[in-house]
Amino acid sequence: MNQIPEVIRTIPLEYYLFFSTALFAIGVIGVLTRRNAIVIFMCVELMLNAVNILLTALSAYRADASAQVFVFFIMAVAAAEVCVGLAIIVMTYRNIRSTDVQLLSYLKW
Amino acid sequence: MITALLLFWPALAALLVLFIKGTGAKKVAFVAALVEFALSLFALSGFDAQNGNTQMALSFPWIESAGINFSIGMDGISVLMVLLTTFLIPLIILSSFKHEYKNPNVFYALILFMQTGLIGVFVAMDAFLFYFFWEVALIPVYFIAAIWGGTDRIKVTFKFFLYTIFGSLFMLAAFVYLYLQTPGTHTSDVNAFYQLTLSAESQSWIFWFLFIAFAIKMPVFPFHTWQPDTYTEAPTQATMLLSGIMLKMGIYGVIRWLLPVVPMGVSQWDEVVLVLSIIGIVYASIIAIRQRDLKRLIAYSSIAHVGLIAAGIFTLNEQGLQGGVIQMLSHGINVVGLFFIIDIIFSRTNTREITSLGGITQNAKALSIFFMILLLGSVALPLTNGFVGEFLLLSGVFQYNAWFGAVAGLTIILGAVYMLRMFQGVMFGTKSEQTEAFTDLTLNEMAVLIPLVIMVFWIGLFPNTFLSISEPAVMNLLTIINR
Amino acid sequence: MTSIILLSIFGIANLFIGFLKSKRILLPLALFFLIIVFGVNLFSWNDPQSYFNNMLTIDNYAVAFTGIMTLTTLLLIPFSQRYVEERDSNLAEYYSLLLFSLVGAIMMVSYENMIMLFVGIEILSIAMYVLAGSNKKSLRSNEAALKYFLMGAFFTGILLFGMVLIYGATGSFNITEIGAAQIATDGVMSTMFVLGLLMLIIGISFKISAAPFHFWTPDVYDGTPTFFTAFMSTVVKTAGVAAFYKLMAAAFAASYVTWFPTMIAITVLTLVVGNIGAVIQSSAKRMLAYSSISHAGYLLMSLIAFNERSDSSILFYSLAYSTATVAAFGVLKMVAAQRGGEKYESFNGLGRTNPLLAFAMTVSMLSLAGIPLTAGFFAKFFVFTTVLQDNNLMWLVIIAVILAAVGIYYYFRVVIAMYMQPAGDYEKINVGSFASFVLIFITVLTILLGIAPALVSDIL
Amino acid sequence: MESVDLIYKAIYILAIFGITLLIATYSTYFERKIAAFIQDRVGPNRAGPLGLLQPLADAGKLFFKEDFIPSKSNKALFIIGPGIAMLVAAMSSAVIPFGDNLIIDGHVVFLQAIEVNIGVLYIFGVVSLGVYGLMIGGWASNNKFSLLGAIRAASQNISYELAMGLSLIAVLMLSGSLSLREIAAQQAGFNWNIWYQPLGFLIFLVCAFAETNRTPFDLPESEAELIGGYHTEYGSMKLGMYLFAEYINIFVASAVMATLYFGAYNFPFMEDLRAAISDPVLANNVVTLVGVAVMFAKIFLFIFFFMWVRWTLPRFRYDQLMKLGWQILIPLAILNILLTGGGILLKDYLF
Amino acid sequence: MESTVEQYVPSDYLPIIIQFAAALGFVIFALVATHLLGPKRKSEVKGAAWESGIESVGDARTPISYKYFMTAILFVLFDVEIIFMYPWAVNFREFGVDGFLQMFVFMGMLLAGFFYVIKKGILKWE
Repeated sequence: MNQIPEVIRTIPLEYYLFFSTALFAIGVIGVLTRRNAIVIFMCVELMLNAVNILLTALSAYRADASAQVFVFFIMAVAAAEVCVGLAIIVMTYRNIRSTDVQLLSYLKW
Repeated sequence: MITALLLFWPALAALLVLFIKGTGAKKVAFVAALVEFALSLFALSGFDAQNGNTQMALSFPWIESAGINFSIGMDGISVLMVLLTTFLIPLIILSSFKHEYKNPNVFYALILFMQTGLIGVFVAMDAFLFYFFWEVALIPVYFIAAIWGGTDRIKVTFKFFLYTIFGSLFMLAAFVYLYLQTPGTHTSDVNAFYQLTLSAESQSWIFWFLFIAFAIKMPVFPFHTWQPDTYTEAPTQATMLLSGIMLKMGIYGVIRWLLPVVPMGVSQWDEVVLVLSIIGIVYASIIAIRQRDLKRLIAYSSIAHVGLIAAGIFTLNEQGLQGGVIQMLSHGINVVGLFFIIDIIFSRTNTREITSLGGITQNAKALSIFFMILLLGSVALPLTNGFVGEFLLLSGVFQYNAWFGAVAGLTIILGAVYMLRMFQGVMFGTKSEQTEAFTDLTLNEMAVLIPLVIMVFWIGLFPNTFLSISEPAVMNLLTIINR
Repeated sequence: MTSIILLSIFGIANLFIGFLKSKRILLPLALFFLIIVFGVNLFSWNDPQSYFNNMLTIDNYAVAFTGIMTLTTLLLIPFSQRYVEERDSNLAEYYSLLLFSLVGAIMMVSYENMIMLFVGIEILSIAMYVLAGSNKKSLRSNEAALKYFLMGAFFTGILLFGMVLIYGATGSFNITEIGAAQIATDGVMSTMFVLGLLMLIIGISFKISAAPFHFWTPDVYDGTPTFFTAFMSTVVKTAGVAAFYKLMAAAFAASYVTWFPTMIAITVLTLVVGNIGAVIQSSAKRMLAYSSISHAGYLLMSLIAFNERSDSSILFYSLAYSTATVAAFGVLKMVAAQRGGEKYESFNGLGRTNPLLAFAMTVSMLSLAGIPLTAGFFAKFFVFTTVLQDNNLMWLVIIAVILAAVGIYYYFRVVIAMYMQPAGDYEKINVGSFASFVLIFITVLTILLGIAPALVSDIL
Repeated sequence: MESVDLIYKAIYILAIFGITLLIATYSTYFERKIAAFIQDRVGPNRAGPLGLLQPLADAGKLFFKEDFIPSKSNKALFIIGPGIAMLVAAMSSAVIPFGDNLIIDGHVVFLQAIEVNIGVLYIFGVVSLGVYGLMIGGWASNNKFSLLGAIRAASQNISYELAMGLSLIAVLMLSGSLSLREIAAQQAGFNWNIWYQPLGFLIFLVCAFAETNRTPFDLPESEAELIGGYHTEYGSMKLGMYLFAEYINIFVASAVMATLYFGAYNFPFMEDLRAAISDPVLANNVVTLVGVAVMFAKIFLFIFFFMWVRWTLPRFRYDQLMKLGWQILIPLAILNILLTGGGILLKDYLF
Repeated sequence: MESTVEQYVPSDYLPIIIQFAAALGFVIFALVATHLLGPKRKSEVKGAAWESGIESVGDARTPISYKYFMTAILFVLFDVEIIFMYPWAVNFREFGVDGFLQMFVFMGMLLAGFFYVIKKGILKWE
């Protein structure tokens, strides 16, 4: 089990950093520009996974398990979030028959 | 200890009154106010008039970590103000007996509760305590005015409330700043404030912060716009509270918390204040002449009188200050009396328009006499209370600057003009439709007016009874100011 | 720690008790649970302990805020009486979710490691997402839940990325170690660190609805069933600010200069947006939403003052704000339920029909407006004193003072409606016995703290 | 990795891939033969001797059928669906060790496409992707039966995946590793996991049936209710790929069961055989090859079992199916974990 | 099993790409081949959805029973929790009794949730 960090370390940390930042940015842009609730939600998940990737890389580079533990926490929390989020989206869908967030304007922004 | 009793008795009584249903509330409130008056007399009997320092003091930690103490006490000025309060409140309650207000228990509880606030303002010897009571006094009167007031009450009283709160928030900011300037673990004690030596610059802006708060309350000329409307729309009792006592809070605040705390700031800006005050005097007098509504007229006259008091105390000499103190008492008595008489007229004729009144003298001799006396007191006829105060104030202003004095002197002339015009319009002439069946004073109304008239003459004839009480304290203050 | 465990167990137990036929027991039981937790929590006073390899620290700071949040929930729960009466089938779940989110809130005030902060925030938020949408049939509630959820998840992502960048720069999630790492580098900070710090600030600012990350607040608060809005605007906010302060104090004290400009901009903006926004609202509920933004601004003021008084002033402010807000929302809920609407007009003549409700509402409005004799005054007072410890911030206080005066305007609209407008054909509102008791309690507490603030302000 | 090794690996992978396809193809033949046997019929017997060429004929037929796409469907997804199903099925065999190492020309070649230390997770991950194939296909068809079939398939798959995952945990507790090769190696000789994990195996077996949508869990494609389930609208090779994927999944599931519970390539008296041959390289290679044979024997056995069950047991009702998955298997699996944990601890404590 | 432990480098994962390529190649080949080989005749009736010969009404993209969503949501939760047990199971012997008890608590919570869900009737399909 100790070899995987070495594999990770064969690639410079900056690469991971740029990669996950790019992924994160894609997620952010997606959230800000898309209208479909599910797509927005998937973009959020993308952001979380960008974080996970970076954490894993950092964990390998620092030889510190706490970052990996954090990944676990993030996954668990993300799962819970998925559940609640999907439930909310389904509930909304049943009422307005759409997942377009722009249709929801009963409350003004 | 007696100070604390004075302070808390009305609040306790208010709680008691709150639970009394029906008309019993007013009686209990009246008795409670009388007890309070007795207490204040008792306090006065124990007061050492020769001593200019704080007496009957009580102090215990309030917010220990911040060095804020619950410290109360009275010097010569405070004790007079407390006396004025305790004297007027029973009369104000008594004056309301003929009215049937909705929820009387709440109404009287609020009045008594406000008394605690008022007395608290006058006895507080800690800046934050002062601020605390300052606001405590405001809330009940706001509710009294806004719930039991006239048709336009909501907007008007709200304006009044916002105005005063807005001003006092500045005062709070200034206090906080001063508090943080005190050495060591900070304290907000009044004497600690007196000992502060601040730079001229900071004194200058603190002056304005404090002055705005007090000026709105008084009110001094450009900050007065809330006042006539509020006085007009509020129920008479609230108007009496506002004009008779609450207005004095502002003046008292200047004397206690502005002049000695930032003397350099005062010396920098006192001309401006004097000019404002004098403009206010003239302006309010002229407006008053044009008023047709009795309440509004008295309201504007009140602005004029207060302008003179403000001018007097900012001259920073003994005459000015002493005159200010004595005029506070006089004005309180006169204005309460006048408002009460207007209330009497209004309750019988249902109008306050001078033009629709007239010829009341024919039906109500006693009323005319009382009205005349109070009115003359108000226009500062010699031998009445108004004369003593205005004379001292004017001489103070003259000492400061003769030109200012000359203009300020107009107040007496203009005051005589509008007051007498009013008297003439209301009391003489032909009877109008409304005054046709005017009845004279009832016993109850007499009971209110007689003490007031007695006081008019007492102050007018023996002003030294009161001046001697405040003199050491005023001298004391002057030494602090000129430190 | 015991309180976290107990709350979790109680929450789960509550779910199962919900299967009982009679729902009557749920409300007293929830109260009972919270009272136990409140009591147990106090035992940790002056007994700092570290748990889970230093992931959580229960110190006086944590205990005090736990106490406030538990108390707030305790006071809030009786307002759910209506749900009891309507035999809402999800009553047990509501209580359990509240208990669970309280667990999250406690974690947020006692964390020692950013992992725990994240977990706490999420436990709190996820429960709130559900509760925001708890009125399944109402489109407003749906929309509130969806918005809250999407925005919440989005900002959670940002928060997380911030944490990771901080970790990348300092090599630790432990807030004390992060603080030490900056001192070790003499305050020289990498771009990564600064970026991470910024993202952290943005993430938490969202949670406490500080401008410019407040835009979700009015909508979500408005759409969420009032009972839960009250929880959101009290416990969630308190936990958020407490966590924020703890984070800044323990981890980023050394980089004060770096974050101060950002924070002060956020604070001023929050104050302005909250107060001005509240003025133009026609619905009392939306007004309360904006007011909660403005109060976040005051809380942030004492945070950015960043001196030894900040924690007690945040504590006192949270308590004063929470209790008053609970009462305000509680009354609003009852009024809206009976009179159908959350406009100011719904309050018309309440002083006549329901003196108790009106009085409690008045006191809480006064408290929120910061008028003396109520706890709110001293709350603002302590905030201002704290801020003015540093002379350079006088201008901030002046802005805050002016805006506080603006605040009086909109709070008094409610008071005016209650006392000075005729009741029309509105009838007396039925107030449950628990709710009346709570309203009296809050009123007394607010006034008591308005007279003797030292009871709370001096404990930290 | 050296290029020679890589070439060996590539050859091996292609070989396994070919074998997989072959087995999948011939599974259809055996399926029919076994059905015929059980039902006392002859079964396919026209194409080639004993009908042995029947699967090839079938495959050819599928290729030459019209490549039909319904007009209302979502075209791209309609094509992608079976593609994913097939792709995923073909990927899943990568971590299964079909044998120990062969020594060829001094190079040690493990008979396993790739050794990763998370082999179990890999299988899990890849297999659960398969549900996308069904779901996308069913949804893209825009046919109510397809959709219902797809949803049933999806919820059935995910439901049984839970129990499957839980039952695996007990094995992992025993092995202390996620690497399939290590798990296989630990069961050297006759030390198979089945002896320690009878309950776990049973759960896994049931779940394997459900995961592959086999009778008695073939509700997603039950002809009587849903015509053909998610592949109602499919024809030609796209249908073929769904069927192929299913048979490959059966093959992989059998291989996994053999690896996890039945000692993979291990067989009794393995060491005796090794000791009997003097040349260590030869001995190693012989043992490995026998092992591979044994492995495939086990796999065939399981495949036979799959077919046997199909013609023996009736189909579940959907509610029964879900109830079995959630309310019986999951608690049972947790119980199994606790028993295993307790057992291990007790053993460590006693000895 | 020391012999299997070797230095891992990224190229160790190449075989998986080979396998992927092989599988993908087959899929694409099959799809293209069947596309090219088969006849093509279009007609409206043939293009319609086949629903047991009955005229198909409306779109198939209709909402379906919420129970499927519930199952999916529950799966997400439980699956993640189960995945959490994997590292624990692998290191079971190291953790010993303490770890066992901790997992016991964890499973207790999980089961509590599980039974709650069952009692709520989410998994009732009758």
